[in-house]
Amino acid sequence: MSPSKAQLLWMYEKMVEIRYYEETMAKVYMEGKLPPHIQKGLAFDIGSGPVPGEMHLAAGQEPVAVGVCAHLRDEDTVVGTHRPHHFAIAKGVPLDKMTAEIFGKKTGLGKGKGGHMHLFDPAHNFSCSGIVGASLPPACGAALAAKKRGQDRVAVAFFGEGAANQGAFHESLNLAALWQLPAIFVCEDNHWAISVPKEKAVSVASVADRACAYGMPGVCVPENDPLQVFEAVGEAVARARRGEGPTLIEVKTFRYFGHFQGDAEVYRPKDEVKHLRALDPIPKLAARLKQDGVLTAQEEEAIVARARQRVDEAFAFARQSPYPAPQEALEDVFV
Amino acid sequence: MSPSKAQLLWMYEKMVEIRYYEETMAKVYMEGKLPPHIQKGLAFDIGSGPVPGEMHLAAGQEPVAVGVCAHLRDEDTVVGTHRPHHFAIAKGVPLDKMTAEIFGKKTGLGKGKGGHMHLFDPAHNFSCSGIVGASLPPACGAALAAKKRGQDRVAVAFFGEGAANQGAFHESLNLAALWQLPAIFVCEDNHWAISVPKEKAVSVASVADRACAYGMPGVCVPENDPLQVFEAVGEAVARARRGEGPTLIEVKTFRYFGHFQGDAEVYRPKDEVKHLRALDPIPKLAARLKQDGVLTAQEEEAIVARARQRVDEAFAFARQSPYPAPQEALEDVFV
Amino acid sequence: MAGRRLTMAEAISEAFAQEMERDPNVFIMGEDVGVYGGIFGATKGLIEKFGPERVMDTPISETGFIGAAIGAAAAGMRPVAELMFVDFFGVCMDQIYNHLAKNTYMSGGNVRLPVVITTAIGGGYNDAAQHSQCLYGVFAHVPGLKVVVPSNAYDAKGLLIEAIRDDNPVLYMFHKGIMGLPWMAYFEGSTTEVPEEPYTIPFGQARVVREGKDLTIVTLSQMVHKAVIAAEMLAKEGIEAEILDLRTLVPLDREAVLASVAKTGRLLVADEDYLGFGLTGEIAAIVGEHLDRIALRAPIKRLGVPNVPIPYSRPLEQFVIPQVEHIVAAAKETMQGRVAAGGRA
Amino acid sequence: MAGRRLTMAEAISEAFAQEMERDPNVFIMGEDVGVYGGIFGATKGLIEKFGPERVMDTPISETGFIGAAIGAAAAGMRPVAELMFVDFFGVCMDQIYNHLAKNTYMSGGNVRLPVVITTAIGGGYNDAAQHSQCLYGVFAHVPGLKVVVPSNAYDAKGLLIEAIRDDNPVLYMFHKGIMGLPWMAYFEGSTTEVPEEPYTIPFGQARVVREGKDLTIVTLSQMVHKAVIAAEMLAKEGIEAEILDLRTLVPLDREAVLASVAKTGRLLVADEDYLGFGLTGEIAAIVGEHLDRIALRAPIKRLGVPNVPIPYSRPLEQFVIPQVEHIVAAAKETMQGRVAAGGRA
Ligand SMILES: Cc1ncc(C[n+]2csc(CCOP(=O)(O)OP(=O)(O)O)c2C)c(N)n1
Ligand SMILES: Cc1ncc(C[n+]2csc(CCOP(=O)(O)OP(=O)(O)O)c2C)c(N)n1
Ligand SMILES: [Mg+2]
Ligand SMILES: [Mg+2]
Repeated sequence: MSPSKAQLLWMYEKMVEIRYYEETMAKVYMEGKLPPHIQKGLAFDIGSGPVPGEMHLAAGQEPVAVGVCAHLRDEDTVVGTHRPHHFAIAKGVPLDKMTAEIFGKKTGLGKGKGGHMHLFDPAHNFSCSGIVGASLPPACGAALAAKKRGQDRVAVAFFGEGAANQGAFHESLNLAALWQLPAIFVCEDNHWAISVPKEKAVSVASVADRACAYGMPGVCVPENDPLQVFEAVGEAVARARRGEGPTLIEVKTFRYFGHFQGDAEVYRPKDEVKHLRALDPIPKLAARLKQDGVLTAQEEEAIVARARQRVDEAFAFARQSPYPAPQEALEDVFV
Repeated sequence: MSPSKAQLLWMYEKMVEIRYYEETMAKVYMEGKLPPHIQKGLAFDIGSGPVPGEMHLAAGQEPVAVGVCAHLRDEDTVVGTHRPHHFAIAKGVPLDKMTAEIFGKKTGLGKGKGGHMHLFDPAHNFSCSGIVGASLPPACGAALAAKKRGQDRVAVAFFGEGAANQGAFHESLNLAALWQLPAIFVCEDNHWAISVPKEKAVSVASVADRACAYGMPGVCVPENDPLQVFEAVGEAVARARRGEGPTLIEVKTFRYFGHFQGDAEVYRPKDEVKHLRALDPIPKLAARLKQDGVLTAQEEEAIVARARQRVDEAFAFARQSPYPAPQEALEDVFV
Repeated sequence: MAGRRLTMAEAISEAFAQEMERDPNVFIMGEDVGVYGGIFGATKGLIEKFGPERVMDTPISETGFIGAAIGAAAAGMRPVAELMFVDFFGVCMDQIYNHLAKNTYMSGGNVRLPVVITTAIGGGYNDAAQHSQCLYGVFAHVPGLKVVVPSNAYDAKGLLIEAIRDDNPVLYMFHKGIMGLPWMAYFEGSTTEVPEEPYTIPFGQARVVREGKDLTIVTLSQMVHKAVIAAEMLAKEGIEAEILDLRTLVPLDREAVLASVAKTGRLLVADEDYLGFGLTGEIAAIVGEHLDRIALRAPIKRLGVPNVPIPYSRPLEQFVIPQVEHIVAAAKETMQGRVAAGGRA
Repeated sequence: MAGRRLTMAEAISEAFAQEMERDPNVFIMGEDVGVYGGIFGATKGLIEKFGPERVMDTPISETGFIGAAIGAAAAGMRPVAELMFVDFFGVCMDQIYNHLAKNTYMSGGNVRLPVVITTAIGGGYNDAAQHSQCLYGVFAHVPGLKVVVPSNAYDAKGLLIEAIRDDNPVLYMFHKGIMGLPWMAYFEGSTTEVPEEPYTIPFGQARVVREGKDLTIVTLSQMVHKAVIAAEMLAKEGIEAEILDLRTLVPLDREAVLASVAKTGRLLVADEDYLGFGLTGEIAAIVGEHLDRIALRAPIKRLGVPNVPIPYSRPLEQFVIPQVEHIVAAAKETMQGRVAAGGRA
């Protein structure tokens, strides 16, 4: 399945938007976290600044998010991970409310209660979780609901190669295969689970090799390329919509930043990121689109400007929004 | 690998012993549980009689226990399931203490604190659990200890085909494969997980098919035959002792009784057990041993008599043993 | 049809049937909930009425299917998931407490998860340490779950219908020894008259099972029936116990506890969960926090499983699970207790 | 070398190193415990000293490796397993509470499981609902685990060595905000002098952090440091608070609590775990059970997270986690409290 011109441009634009979002976040995240503003003796304070707490950025992993979400509609479900921004953006979650949530503001998706790892947008059927492996079971549930209701909706669970070793992975794939659910399980193999490399965590070469244990198709996308992802996922989504059951897909991708911001990456070979920068999927896609006559230099400029403007506006919205009042912490436990 | 004559006779004798043990237990279990001794209106009272609580019997599944344990030494570890008697007997757990435990007596393996699903015999490295899937992780741990210490010990985890859908199964097989542990994972496929048949629970035909997800050998033993089990396990144990890592084995077996005693088996086709009785592995083995000249009718009689005597003595021991004093309940939380 | 008596199991399956008829979004998942009818009869007869699409037998994958309930609820359905024994919570607690219980809060109230988890609790029939626990203390401790623990058929039906209609996650815990199963001894007081038509019982309202002026026994679930028997024995000795059946732990009817203890001046909490760091402590603390308006006449007394796993052997199990005679003895002790002088600073 | 000061993280990794040198059976498993040195520095430097066989990075398979710790312990080893955040207990609780905690009991004391599970607890740095909990209430509620919660480097080392040498399962919980990490604000009181040689601190002995006659503040972990600051502020207003650091919840030093409250007549429990059905209730109940020998001068007061998930946003999180000013306010309220008249029946 080849992407239409509109899909190609959409993927490119979303990748640019995600990258700029993550790079902006990386900068904003450091605000207020360094000396002399923090406790004496510290090098960095995770709890300070406008965006406190852990921060997992997905720069480098854009191809996975856009290659999948290009096939999805609002009513399709996506469940993301602790590293959720790229999925959320590609799924159409409003940038302003999402960013406000990450700033802990009242105008955020969860009124500031969820934060960066807990973005919930029921209008776009998006959610995520800070627990590794936790994305898969609820995606099965969304797919089950669609099947019960005779809707041609699908559900996508994203997860890392590290998560493929959690019990939840196994139980979910078995359920989805047994019940022939319209679910697509997309593993982002970025080689690392914090400091633990894939070969110390996954006993087979590709997570897609595990599909055989469930009798479902397993597809390995060998490159961090949105077009390859688009193709593999297109088939899986079509199968799912036709009622032919789930698919497991692994995409070889990579992360440019540390596991979280502030990660000294002692475990990572010195020049790994340098090498990966040369493989950056965004300029690669731009070059290809230009070569194929899909994108002009002028259009490229406009896309980049538009994407950046959206991101800048979202951050401005988040900054300007008010914090919730302290006592609001007591609300929303129950509806 | 063919069993020696001694091994053949041992397997036969243990099967006879297990069968007679389970049949005896089935009878004893019913003592005091039927009207008029119980609460008016009840058909059966699970909490009454000398052996209260749930009772899961393994009659029919003897080939798995003996075919595996024929390869094991005292220092090898076995972790069993909620249906543990056949494993325990085959592993050499003392029958008297085991039976006393099941009667809740002070002389039992656990001073009456554990009961039928919780038999612990450190001298024979035997344990079990009432939680489905829970046998696999500790077996990995025993195998890890052996590997760390350079011992050529192996660890066996038994589990049902129903348990193969628990997260613990997945995590354990991955760990064992990654760390090349001397572990053997033996699935008893008796088709049923209480009332749920395998095809409604396992998304592939054989649990052994799941070995591919871990890069370990998977072997399906197609018949409920101790010799077939012996052969498959022999190779797995030898590999493990040589340091070549784990194996997943599924054995097609069957249970003659209900899931637990008192199970009305509404889910089970009427003549399933009748059909299975015709396939009884014990007379089959006897016939074969006789045909091969390994067993005479006289020896057979002696074996049966010996096995029955051991079982009868164990039950007598259990009956005669004293109950623990109530306040002993407060002891042994910590050593 | 006045006078129709149902066991608690029958009341529960009737509540399910009525709600499933009323709302096509309600469906049930769990191990052996189909043809078997639920190991404790909670789903008996449902698959025959509603078919296997709405009464789904699952593999033994509690994380998988409880997590699936979350996803299906977020998509607008109203799933019921049976965790066969509460003792198995350890294989699926993450989906329950980090997701089901928190997603509503973390979304600022934007996500609704109308999921009911039903589960069997309790011992007394020698099922040992992994099949006899109550554990509601754990679920009441972590925020975001309503926790319902009925003691009889009437309450069981009304509370279950309330649970299914609630837009929040509800953990519904039935004690095996009051279900009225044909294969387990039970307290007959749990089999009651049950109206045929659907009805609801609001959460957070304790029931005064018996009025009394001398001491308050706060309890729930099967222990209510032991307390009733104990109270009758105490009455013969001139001690009038007031019995409160909490019915739900979240929300908790603190006012009912305070009002009763304010009246009697004496508190005995009788519980089948582990004694430490749980329900009995919470009830005692609520009273301790209100000593400005409650004049205690005796030290508070707590009964529960004394912080040991549930032993298998009958004499041991009967010793650690509070019995009628333990309640009687504790109540008498409380009647003889005195609080220390001084203290009015 | 008197005067050597260590952070709590340094004290912990030193304790590990000394015990690993002493006993070849001790080894460590967990996520990122190797080259990374543990996300909170608890295993820093160990892989360099002891190699990857004794400091094992695991896949993200908590059920798998914690279960493996059980099996390795039963085979005679002394494993340490790190659960990165206690919040993740839900994916592996079955192995912890149904097996690790119960096998000794169920075997009548025949199985020894010298396993230490280390885990990070606590919030205050905006890591939201799935990474900020304390949850020791859950682990203290279920029997069979010793539960250790140090508040400073000195205690951390002594209690960890005690834990590793204990033949029983121990859950060792360190608060992230007192580890003295270079990347997280912390209470400096947690960095203390620590002897170089190995030493042990027995379990079940609370520490009197500060003596006082007016009220008793029972607390633990990071909250000890907030209580100390609060006590200094209270002292300026003439209120002398006695502070008890529980140090271990199982075993619990009930006598220390009772002795202190008997002296002061007033109890404030200050905790970072959820308020309901947990530690604060248990401490209050212990006092409530002993009103025959304790003359309370004011109602008991409890501080904890008010039964809501931990919110992300800073003003919200600071509101739900008890802070110094909450302790001060609660202490003052307690000083003004009065118990109801009557009650001496
Ligand atoms: C159950 C659980 N265990 C451990 C963690 C801590 N943790 C957070 S992210 C992470 C690594 C995840 O690796 P992977 O799944 O490959 O995703 P990636 O971070 O590479 O995107 C770990 C161990 C967690 N959040 N949940
Ligand atoms: C985690 C967990 N879930 C459910 C149960 C209840 N249960 C006990 S045995 C059983 C069926 C097990 O089936 P299988 O693994 O095939 O073993 P079999 O009984 O056939 O020997 C179930 C569901 C349990 N004990 N533990
Ligand atoms: Mg990864
Ligand atoms: Mg089976």
